[in-house]
Amino acid sequence: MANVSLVIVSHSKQLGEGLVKLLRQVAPGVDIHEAAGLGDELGTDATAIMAALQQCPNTHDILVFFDLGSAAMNAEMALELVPPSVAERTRIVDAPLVEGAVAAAVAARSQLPLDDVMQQAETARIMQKRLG
Amino acid sequence: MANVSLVIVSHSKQLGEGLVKLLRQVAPGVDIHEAAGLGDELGTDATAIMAALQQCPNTHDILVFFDLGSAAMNAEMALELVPPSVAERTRIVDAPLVEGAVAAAVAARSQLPLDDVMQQAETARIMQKRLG
Amino acid sequence: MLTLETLQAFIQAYAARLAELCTVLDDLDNRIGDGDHGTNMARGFRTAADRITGETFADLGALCQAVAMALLASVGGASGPLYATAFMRFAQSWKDCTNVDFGQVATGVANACEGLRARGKAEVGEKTLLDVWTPASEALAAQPDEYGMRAAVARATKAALASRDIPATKGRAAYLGERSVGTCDPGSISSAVFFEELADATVGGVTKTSWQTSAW
Amino acid sequence: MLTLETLQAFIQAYAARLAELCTVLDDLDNRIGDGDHGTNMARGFRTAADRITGETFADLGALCQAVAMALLASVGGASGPLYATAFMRFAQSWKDCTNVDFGQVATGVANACEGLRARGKAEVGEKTLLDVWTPASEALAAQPDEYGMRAAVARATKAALASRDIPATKGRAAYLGERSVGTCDPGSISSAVFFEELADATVGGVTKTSWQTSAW
Ligand SMILES: Nc1ncnc2c1ncn2[C@@H]1O[C@H](COP(=O)(O)OP(=O)(O)O)[C@@H](O)[C@H]1O
Ligand SMILES: Nc1ncnc2c1ncn2[C@@H]1O[C@H](COP(=O)(O)OP(=O)(O)O)[C@@H](O)[C@H]1O
Ligand SMILES: [Mg+2]
Ligand SMILES: [Mg+2]
Ligand SMILES: [Mg+2]
Ligand SMILES: [Mg+2]
Repeated sequence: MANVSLVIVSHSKQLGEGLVKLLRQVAPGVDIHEAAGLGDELGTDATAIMAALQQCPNTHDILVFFDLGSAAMNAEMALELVPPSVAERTRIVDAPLVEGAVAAAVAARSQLPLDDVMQQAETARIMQKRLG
Repeated sequence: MANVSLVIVSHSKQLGEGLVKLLRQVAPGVDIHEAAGLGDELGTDATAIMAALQQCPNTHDILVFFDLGSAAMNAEMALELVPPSVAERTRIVDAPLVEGAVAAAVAARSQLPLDDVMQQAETARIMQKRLG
Repeated sequence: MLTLETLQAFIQAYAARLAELCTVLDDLDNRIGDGDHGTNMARGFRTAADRITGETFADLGALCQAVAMALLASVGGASGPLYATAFMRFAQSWKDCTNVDFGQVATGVANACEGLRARGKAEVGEKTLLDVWTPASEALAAQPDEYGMRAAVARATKAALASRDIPATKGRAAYLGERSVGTCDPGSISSAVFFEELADATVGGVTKTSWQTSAW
Repeated sequence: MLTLETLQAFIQAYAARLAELCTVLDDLDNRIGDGDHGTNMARGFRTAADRITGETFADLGALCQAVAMALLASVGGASGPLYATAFMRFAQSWKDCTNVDFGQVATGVANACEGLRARGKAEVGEKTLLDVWTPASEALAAQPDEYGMRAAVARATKAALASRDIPATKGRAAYLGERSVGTCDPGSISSAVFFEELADATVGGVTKTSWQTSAW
């Protein structure tokens, strides 16, 4: 049984929290964390990302989603600073934040293997959201 | 001078408000509205989308960004219900919500023509956010 | 025959029925979507029912339009623009009429069905409410009378239960694809209930399915 | 020579300088980014300066590591992981040393520069702070002494001002591409100030550019 945790990294606390609620609705039971905002300011905090990574159960693979390039830089920084036992279970996913995380959350809820969860997230890039 | 307004449609009020703050930071002066959440619940509200569209200056083209397919359905509904003079200036953009809106906001701030603003948003689909 | 009175009674009855079925619809949606279809529909039709209570409407068109607008601002999910579109099509079809015969009911349902297809960009067989509206509409068109109305309920019920075996290709359940097989489509169930209550309000004596047991 | 004391003094001076330059850095970033580079840097180095005030550090490595960790949790933007990476490379380079000569300073700066390149996946010429760190590092490597330090400031200043003419291909300004030409890169300016203050703390008597007028 594949267990995947999601970590949402955003410059905005509100955006991160709102997204996590949306994800919990489609994927109740999936372990989801957020590291968003820098206090009340817009920004990301590598130490908050480290903390989020370390909150994930140590049997889980971890997928990190992010909003903008500088958030990814901070996520990479965090990956270098957490213990290797955490880092080796973690991947930063270059997918659209909302669309990728929703697709991944649904897949994680279905207990799909890690590669499939990642692939679902990456497919969100090319998926037409608007039908027709 | 091309004037473009952005309307953000999301199931989550928090997500919508957070994103608008992020957009205002990269694109001060650009006219940005949000129609997000259904009261305190997760959902979208076609009448709120109509109101957002009608708040945009009547000289502006309007680009609507949305999170999930059902939000697009509600946006289409709203487009059918606003006066034609508003609807004909409006396009629903099938781009990643956060990434597309950021790219569009930057382009709108630079006063690029509507087609270029839309194209920037659509290019966000394939843009690598994480470098290297 | 559908009158202003029977249509109002239908809305009230459907709202009450959705309140009863809220949990099972949420539970079905929880398995293949986001778990809110019952909550969305119950809230939406409660709002619509309250909006029309005590109001007088000039014709069926005005009544249906009021229901549509109430749904738009209160359902929240995909079912909001979908059911609102159905009521807008009713409104167009029954404009200026204070009552319509079953032929006109059949036309209204056919127009609503067409509206749903356009709104959802869906075809029959994608595990959406269109799978229920389409056969119900066909039954009514084939026999635009009391018997056709009952046949519509039977076809709708059968289709709603058959949605269990279809993989979703539209709506949120499409994320699951083949994994959605085994769960009935919540929007198909709420649509079957729609036809049960519409038939009950217009022709009466409809035997209603116990969805809590059969759809689960 | 760089000692624990001069490095501490450098951090304090740089933090004070960033507070003065906060508005011009924000304004530059406002034109080609999101308008927060001055705020980010001033907040980050204020936090770092406060963190090390009154603390004693065993060696330059520990001091630089403390600065890096403070920046990570307080800068917020791309410049956070970038400057933090530079300080982590300093920490590795100057591990167990309570003071280092200009040869070791040159090595530390070269390692930091390499770290910035890896962190930002940037090359020289993309209108990022790498455009400043690279020539400064080269000047210091070519002449690892007081004169090299002054040459590094001169090269850094020139590169920071030259960033005006380059279209951005990395960072937020890359959204603007050619439209970023005409505005100096804020991270390049804060980096040039970094070398001004580093030189002033180590060799003294550095003439500082009036960035408010020349970078605008
Ligand atoms: N594109 C579509 N076309 C037709 N019906 C759809 C479409 N998308 C969803 N539906 C219907 O809507 C129902 C879900 O409604 P609901 O749960 O209220 O909305 P949401 O999926 O936004 O949470 C589905 O069960 C399905 O019958
Ligand atoms: N990929 C990168 N590589 C190197 N430097 C970068 C990169 N992205 C941004 N920068 C530098 O960071 C500066 C912006 O910092 P700041 O405004 O604090 O962060 P943000 O862009 O996240 O708001 C830019 O001026 C540029 O010099
Ligand atoms: Mg739902
Ligand atoms: Mg929903
Ligand atoms: Mg910035
Ligand atoms: Mg920023």
